[in-house]
Amino acid sequence: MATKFEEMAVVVSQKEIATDIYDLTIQTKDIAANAKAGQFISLYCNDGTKLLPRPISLCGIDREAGTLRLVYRVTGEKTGTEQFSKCKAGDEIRVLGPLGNGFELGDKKAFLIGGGIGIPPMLQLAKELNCEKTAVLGYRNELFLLEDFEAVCDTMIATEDGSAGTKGNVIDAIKANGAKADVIYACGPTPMLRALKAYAEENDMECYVSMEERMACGIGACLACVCKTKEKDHHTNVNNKRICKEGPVFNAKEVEL
Amino acid sequence: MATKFEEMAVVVSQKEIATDIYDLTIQTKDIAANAKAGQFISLYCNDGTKLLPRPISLCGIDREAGTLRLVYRVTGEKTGTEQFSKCKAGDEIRVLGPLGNGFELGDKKAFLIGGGIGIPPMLQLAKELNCEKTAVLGYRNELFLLEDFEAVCDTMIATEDGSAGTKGNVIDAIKANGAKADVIYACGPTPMLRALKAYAEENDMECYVSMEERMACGIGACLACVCKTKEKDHHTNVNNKRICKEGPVFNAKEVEL
Amino acid sequence: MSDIKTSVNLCGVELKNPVMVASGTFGSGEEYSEFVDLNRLGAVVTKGVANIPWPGNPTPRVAEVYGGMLNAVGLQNPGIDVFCNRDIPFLKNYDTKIIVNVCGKSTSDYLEVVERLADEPVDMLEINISCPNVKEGGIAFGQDPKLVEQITSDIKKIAKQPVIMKLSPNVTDITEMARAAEAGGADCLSLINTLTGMKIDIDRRTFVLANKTGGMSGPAIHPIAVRMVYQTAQAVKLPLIGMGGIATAEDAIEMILAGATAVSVGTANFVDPRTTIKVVEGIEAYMRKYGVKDINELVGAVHER
Amino acid sequence: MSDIKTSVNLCGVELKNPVMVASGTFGSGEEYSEFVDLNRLGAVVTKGVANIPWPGNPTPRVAEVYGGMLNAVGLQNPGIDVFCNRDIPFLKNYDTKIIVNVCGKSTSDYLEVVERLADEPVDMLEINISCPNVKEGGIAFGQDPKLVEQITSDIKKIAKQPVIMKLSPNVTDITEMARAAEAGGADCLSLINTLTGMKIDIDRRTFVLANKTGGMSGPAIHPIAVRMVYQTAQAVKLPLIGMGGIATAEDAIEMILAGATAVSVGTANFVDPRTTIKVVEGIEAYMRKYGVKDINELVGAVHER
Repeated sequence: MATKFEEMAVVVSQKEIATDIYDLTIQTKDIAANAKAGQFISLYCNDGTKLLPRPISLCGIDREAGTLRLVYRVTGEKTGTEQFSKCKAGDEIRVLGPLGNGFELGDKKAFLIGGGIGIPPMLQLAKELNCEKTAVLGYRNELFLLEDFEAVCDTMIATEDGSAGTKGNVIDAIKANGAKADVIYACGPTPMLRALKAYAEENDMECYVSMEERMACGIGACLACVCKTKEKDHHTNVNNKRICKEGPVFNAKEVEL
Repeated sequence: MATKFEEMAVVVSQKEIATDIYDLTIQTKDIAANAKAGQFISLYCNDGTKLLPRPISLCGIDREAGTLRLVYRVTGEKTGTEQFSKCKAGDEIRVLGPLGNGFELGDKKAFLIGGGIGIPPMLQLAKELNCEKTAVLGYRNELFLLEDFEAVCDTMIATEDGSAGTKGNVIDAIKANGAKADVIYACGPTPMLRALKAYAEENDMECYVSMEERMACGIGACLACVCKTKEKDHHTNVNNKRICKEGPVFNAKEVEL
Repeated sequence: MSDIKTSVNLCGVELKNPVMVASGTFGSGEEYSEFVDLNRLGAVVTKGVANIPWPGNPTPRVAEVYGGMLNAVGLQNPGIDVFCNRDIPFLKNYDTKIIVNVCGKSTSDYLEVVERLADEPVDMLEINISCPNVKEGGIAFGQDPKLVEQITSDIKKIAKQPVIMKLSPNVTDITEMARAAEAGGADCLSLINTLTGMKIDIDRRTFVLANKTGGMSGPAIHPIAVRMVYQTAQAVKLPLIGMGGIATAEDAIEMILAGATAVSVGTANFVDPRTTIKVVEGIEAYMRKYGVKDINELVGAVHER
Repeated sequence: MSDIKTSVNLCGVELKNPVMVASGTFGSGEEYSEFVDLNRLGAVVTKGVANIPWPGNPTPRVAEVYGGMLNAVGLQNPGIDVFCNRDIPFLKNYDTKIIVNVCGKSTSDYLEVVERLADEPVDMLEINISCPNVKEGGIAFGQDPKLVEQITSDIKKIAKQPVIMKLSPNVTDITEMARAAEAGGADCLSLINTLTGMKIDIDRRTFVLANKTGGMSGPAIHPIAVRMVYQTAQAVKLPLIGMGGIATAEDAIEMILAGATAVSVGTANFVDPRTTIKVVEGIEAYMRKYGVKDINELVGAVHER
């Protein structure tokens, strides 16, 4: 049973929604229908000098329309992400997916926590989770996707400069709002995930984190994107789980951060 | 005094005029105004895997409009020329030129001889030569540019399969037509140029040939595209003239073919 | 397909076609089996396996470079026991040859693996004496002709399957290493392993790879690989498996013309998981285009201009 | 420009900035002077010059490869007499340093050129002991540490200008060659020369280059060059000129962080004749962006993650 598909996806629409943050919708043949929240896809450049695929998380999945929404950051000039950002409706992008495990949907009262470019994958999760849930979004200063979250769940935000919401980070926002939950789902920079892991332990919460690492194959063969795990991994039996295969979502207790 | 220009040229029009033969017109800023028949320009690919420029001879020069006409062959799949062939009106191509020496215009009765993809540069020469002149065009089987030549000079053709004109090569066509001239200008495959050099010597004619070789810089610095010459060359003093700089047009007597 | 013969014989092992995969780029085939019918490959070369599990290097383990990539995975592997119990049975489900890549930090490590494989249903062994990413063993063996000959002959004494020695390109003269392996009794050579490279993040002013250096692979290194295969083909009588930047059938044919009897697709698997099949089909198309009845006519068939 | 210091000192020679050109890619500057203000370059390194004119190799002399090129020009040059009478006076019209690349087929060839240059107004000599495209001399010297040390010390005995030894990457251990040149008294090292590669035309089944092999250059080899510059910077105290695939300011900065005091732009000149100026400007922009007051702060400044 094939669960991953390599396709030429077609750009439906794209716009810049914040500085260097792009909102791209692509039409897929099979990927969207088979995708779940927390998974990612690999996008290939059309440029033979940049060979490795770029993993980008799924911000939205429309299984009926067969479309995927990707919200990603352009990481610099002459980068693959810059190349994607220039695509217009009708352009083709070669993609591979869906990849990774995605989030397991539970029914406990949940915080959906995103930091920076870790915010987008929490949106699809917010849509799919059928439980009490609050999105906690951490920005540097410029907001994006806020209305999308507000349409589907309670939302609180933190900004580094205090220009909106709580000044500080996502934990500051939770504390400032006196919010409580039983489980955390999170995606964002490693220092944030590390802090959330500690916060969850202190507060006796479950915590699931979506991790990142430089990848090559994206399907578990090359062993580039491993993370250190408490348990022996299935593949190599050496406490190294593959982020692209066993991840990107891990129980925070299981991984070194 | 700068005589060469690096520019982003803009495609005015392009069409396929015979199998794998493309007719491209580009708008230049300074190149066309400074170009002469027999010169060439370097075209750069937009693909970082193909770094070296492709030298393409000038089929037409409109100095007032600032446009150049390039008629070239696509040499295969995934080649630079294939990339150029996909350009549409409005697309940009980075170019460098005009390069090389070009033809010296004389007033003697002339044969303008082109073989295969060596035919295009003879067209601009035919337009500029103010003398008695006959174009002699050698094709495999499929004709192209014939009407363009017929509009500016007497024209005779040879085809390898005899499907049009004289069956055979350009010298066969000259003989079949009993034609005579005092000077030959020629561009085409090396065996053709070699035969014309011998033919010119036998018939006591002047003969100027436009040569080809793999190039890198296109401006005379890298010494890749040399040909063996009778005289010591100016640059290295070793009987090696640079096709991109002292050529591509040489008196046939001066070069080994 | 019956009009052309694509099968090649590597020291007694008949491959249905010359296309295999480069060790470390294809796992043991399972992950790629979703995209590639493994039955269509000449052979699957497994990721390197040692006597015991190796955890590999810290991350980041890969970096993209112009036309290629660097890796410093460090031969993470589950050890020979898990490998024999899980990976070999998986591959036995397919009609393809199994070549096990063997790594070690000492001669006895290698010998332990080779011995353990003696009664396993695998077709050939490829000995990795050229991994640039592990401090002990690996590259140290592959850059000294005396050590190459010694370890080859030690392995040949106990190996039950034909032995392929995998050569490093990070040497002054690859033919010296090739002749040493031949003198040690190697049955076949594979080349090239990766070239040692480095990438620096100029914004952070740090090495991109945790290991500082990594092995460079991909189309960028193809011309170096072709040159080394050609030189080696002139220097030894052994059959060669050519690899290094093969991404298309054209690249594979170039390698075969240079003297390789078989070829491995490596990094290109990451770029397009179906590359191997495209190479298989492209070689067939080339043979038909030029009326080549038997692929063996092409091996080493490059000639002077 | 006065807010940042871009000048570097290479064994006593002060360059206004670290950007020079790689020998053989820029002639003696005349052809490129139509596109580049030579006054803006740290130095011009000339195409190699021998004691007598060399005709070079048969054509084709160049081939394009993925992300790079192969060349086998074979050091065509007019000999030292024409060079001194024509090329040096041309370059003296500009406010840039002149580095003369010296080639030879025997030690006495090199010495003859070095001696002839003693009273010429040139700033440094770069000794090419690493050209892969000439059968005698060149590479033969550059792959043996004893020969490297010997020829370096022979040249140093008579050279009136600082001597740069240009190293070949086609070796097992570049630091061994670097230490040999240092032991021989070299003032500076430049690296890397080209990597030997090959391209085969699969339609004609012939070598693309008349010389069969050629030296590979271009962005494809950059990670290998960065690695070798880094290793060499750890191994010797001499200043280094880094080259190999530099096409952008980012590439140049990477090389400087790896340990190069100056950098050379080579093949990229063919791709964009104004590359050198773009690199000069890009380095300045980087320094301003990160508040680097003096480029020397960046030399070898790469650090652990």
